[in-house]
Amino acid sequence: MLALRWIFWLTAAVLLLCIPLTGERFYIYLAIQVLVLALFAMGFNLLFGYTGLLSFGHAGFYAAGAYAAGLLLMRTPLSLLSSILGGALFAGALGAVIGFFCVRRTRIYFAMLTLAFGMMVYALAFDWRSVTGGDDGLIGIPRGALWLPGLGAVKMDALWAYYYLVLAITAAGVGVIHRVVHSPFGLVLQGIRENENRAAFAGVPVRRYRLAAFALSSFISGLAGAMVAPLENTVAPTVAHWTKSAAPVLATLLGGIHTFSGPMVGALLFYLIQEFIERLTEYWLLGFGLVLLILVLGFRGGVVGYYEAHLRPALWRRFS
Amino acid sequence: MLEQLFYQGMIGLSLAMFLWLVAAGLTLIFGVLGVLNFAHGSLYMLGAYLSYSAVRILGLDFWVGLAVGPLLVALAGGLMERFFIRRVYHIDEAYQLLLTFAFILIFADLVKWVWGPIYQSAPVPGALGGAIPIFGRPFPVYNLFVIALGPLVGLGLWFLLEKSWWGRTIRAAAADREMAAAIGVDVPRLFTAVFMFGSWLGGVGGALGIPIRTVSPGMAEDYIIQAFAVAVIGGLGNLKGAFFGSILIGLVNAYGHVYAPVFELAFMYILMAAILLVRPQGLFGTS
Amino acid sequence: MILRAESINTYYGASHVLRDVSLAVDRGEVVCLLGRNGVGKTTTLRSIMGLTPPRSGRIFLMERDISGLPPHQVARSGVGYVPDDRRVFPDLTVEENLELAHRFSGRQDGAWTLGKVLDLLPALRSLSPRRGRHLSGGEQKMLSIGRALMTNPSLLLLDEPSEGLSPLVVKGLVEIIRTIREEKVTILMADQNLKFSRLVADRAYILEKGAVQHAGTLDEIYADEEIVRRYLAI
Amino acid sequence: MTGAGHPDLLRTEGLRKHFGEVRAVDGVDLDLKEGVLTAVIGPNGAGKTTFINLLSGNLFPDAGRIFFLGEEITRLPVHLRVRRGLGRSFQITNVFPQLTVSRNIQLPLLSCLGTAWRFWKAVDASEEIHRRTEMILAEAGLEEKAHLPACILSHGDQRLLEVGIALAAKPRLILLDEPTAGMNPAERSRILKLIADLSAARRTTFVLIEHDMDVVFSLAQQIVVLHQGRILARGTPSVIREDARVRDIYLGGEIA
Repeated sequence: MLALRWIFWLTAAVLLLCIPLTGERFYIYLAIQVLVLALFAMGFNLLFGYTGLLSFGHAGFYAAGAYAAGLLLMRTPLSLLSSILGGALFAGALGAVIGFFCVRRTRIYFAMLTLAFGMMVYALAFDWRSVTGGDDGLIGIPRGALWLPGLGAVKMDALWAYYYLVLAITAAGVGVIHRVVHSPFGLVLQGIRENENRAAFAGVPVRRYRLAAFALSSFISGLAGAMVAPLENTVAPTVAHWTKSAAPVLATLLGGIHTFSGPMVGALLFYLIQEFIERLTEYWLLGFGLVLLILVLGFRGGVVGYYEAHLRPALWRRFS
Repeated sequence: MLEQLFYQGMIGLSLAMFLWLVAAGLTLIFGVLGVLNFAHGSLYMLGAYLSYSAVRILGLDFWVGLAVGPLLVALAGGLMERFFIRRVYHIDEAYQLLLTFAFILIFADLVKWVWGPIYQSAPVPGALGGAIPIFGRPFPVYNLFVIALGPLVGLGLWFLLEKSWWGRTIRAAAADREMAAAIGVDVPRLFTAVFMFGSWLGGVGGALGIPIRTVSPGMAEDYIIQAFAVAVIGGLGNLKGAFFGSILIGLVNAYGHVYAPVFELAFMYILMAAILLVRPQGLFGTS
Repeated sequence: MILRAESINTYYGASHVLRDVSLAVDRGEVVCLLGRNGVGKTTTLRSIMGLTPPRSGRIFLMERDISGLPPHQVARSGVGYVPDDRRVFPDLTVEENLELAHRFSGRQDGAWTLGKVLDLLPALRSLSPRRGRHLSGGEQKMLSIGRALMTNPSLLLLDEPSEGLSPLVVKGLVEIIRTIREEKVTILMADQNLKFSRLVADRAYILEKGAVQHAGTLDEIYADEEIVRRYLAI
Repeated sequence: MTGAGHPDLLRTEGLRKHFGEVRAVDGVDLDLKEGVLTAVIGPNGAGKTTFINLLSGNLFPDAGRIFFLGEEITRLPVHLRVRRGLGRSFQITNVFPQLTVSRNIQLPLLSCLGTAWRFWKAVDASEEIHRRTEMILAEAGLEEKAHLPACILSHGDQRLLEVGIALAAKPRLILLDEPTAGMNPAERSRILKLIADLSAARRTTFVLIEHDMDVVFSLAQQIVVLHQGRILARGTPSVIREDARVRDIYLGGEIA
């Protein structure tokens, strides 16, 4: 059984490393999109799947990371990697401040509160022209070069080069989340999700843990956003709009909220479905709506959840 | 200066009354069924498009369109409740929110598919055309009509809920579903009816807007957030709160537009967050 | 036989609350479920009402199988329900609480009308414009009983009628239950107050750990020291 | 009923909690010694559950004070009471349903060892946690089920697990709210044995709320009878059994 898991991860790693070999800009670009959404959804799911809090304002942190990274690249001499990290740290700090307020509420009130704060970020991005460029957004963000010890400045102009950077950062981000959710801290978060009252009776200061999860989740979401600024060379306020917050929600539900790899698998499916539907019709939102309906009504565990509950036991029986 | 203030106030009030019509249905449905319907803005949009079609495409009279569109919206709402939302009453609220969110996506594309992505509008009905001067500036008669209609709808709702047996049944079932069932109320059917009625209200809001507000596929996304802000500020499930919350948000938007354009958008969300933090029961709710 | 329950088993989640409970109530009787807290009395009544449907077993009302019916249909078939925690509609006035029940029962041609209920429960008469949430506990209890009567039930389920009432009010309650009985309403009640039950009920089932342990007349039970100590006293 | 442990394990002074006109708890003065297993009984509406909620911190009193190990805890939040050694179980089963049985136990262990904030180590890395989890699972008789998610356990096993969770927080005192509710006889005797063994080994002091008199009289060293929010009687089981007032309230004395 363990072997099966390793085969999966190894195959995924090899495939991911090989994508630039296709030489197709389209595939590389799509792969970057998938990776960014995967990381965004992983960050989101730290809060939703692991802590039990549905945020409808995570686009705010994604955008905060993107704007901050963009501004650092445009206005400071910081290198590419430092700017991306800086963007993520800014989003994390913002998350700590906003989270301080949001974790005072739970359930639907939490969802509404995150929605309000997320839209505040949007409003600020839209209206604070002198810093954010208003509705045009930041334009002309340089991608810069990557400083590597021993190698010096590595040019990132080629899309494939930037792809490997995104892949490395995403892998690192996912690695961090993996360690965190399997740590005592992660166990406590799951306990809070399962039964808040019981967790308090296990000696857990519930609110403080929720805040920590919120900040970390914002940091990861910001990291995902920060990678987009140098990719697109521009950031517009729409990345902060609440409808953007729906993307990680959909990806997570598609893949499975109570599984570790669910959001990543979901991010891949998200773009595959979108590509597939777009070839048939321009109305891909309709397709997503129907998929979401089916997921909520019948498959709340998502694809990975379904695999773990039904397919894996079947495979296990077959091969043992 | 004072004239400007008053004129913007009137603009704000007419904004507010549209908001109130959306928020009223949202609030009623949440108050009785306990479901926060993310797709309520889409029902508002659907009301606008259906009435627009009745007027522009079928060539019906504006008032006939106003009657027909919302009725079809009510039907759509009824189907939504009967076949989908009913199945998630017993599960986590997060999934209720997500289920209704699915309908935003579906309605958004359906509308684009049927009516196309471009902006639409319909002519102001003859009797309400033109403008009358207010402090020397022309103010559309239709907006005055809307300003007058909002409180009337509020009064009607109050009467329906407080004074009719249907309203009493709703209040009883909202407070205690089990005991309502135990005296013979068919609660599932009642809930479908309430959902339809709430949807109808949203549809009326949309239909009323077609002469003066652009009808576009993006309107659902904007309206639902404003309606959420209104509902939260008034206290989720509180109709009286939603009425005054609408006025507050309408005025904030109208004055913000003129006096503090930098914060115009943000102010509504700041208000919403502040209420959720300080008075989650809303301005008019009792804890 | 107005009510017959045949080995019903009811669960709350994984918790097995009723174990093969069977009981029968004849027309015109007052039957009591006795037992300490938490033995399954309330769950038995809720199971009959369809509020917590049993996972197995059958329930017959006047020889008609009502197991699996939704509660509003059970109510319309002639079962009135007075919960232990009263649960009057807080937002409605006393009169509205009563009228509402009358409208939905589908049995408006029965003997109970607003006037008659207010005659039986005179304390409610002067309170009739007051909202349910502003009544005292005892007043709410009376209203809850009145509300159930307004559905013109053939069978009245009364959960813990004497709980939390002052001795004086309990004495009044004895009279009320006797009057209801004279109006040919059959009553199945749950109570843990043996002395009160003895004044109003003919027979009793004693429950313990979710199962019927003993059945008999109240006088017989009252006289049996061993049973009283084992199931009712401490 | 002589207790050798802390003489002032838990003490309440004039504890009061009203809900509107309902006087759920109406001036309770109680002191409990370490090592004495106490049962709190009383007819419906006597205020037992409110009383336990006040002790555990789920509710705060309107008036009165609570002391635990000599320290005032009247308004202390739940998790800090737990850290000081005051645990509880619930009337309705209350576990972490999707987590495995051993994770259910590990969570309070980590939390009370103060290592739960470690976010860079695997849960399984600590030998001590592992050892203590095994020990508690063995006590609760759940070793075989350690790797199953809690939600698929039988009702009785879930209740045992709940006691296990409470034990993992190393409590000096555990409040048990109807530990045997909804159990079949075999499950009942297992949980009673667990409570009796732990109590005898002086690992922890139990206070239980229970309706089942078999349970009360087979376990309790002291019985407190609540009635209408007040303590009506208090004493050894044999004293309580003979108390005429207690017998009266259970059978409905006021109406005779």
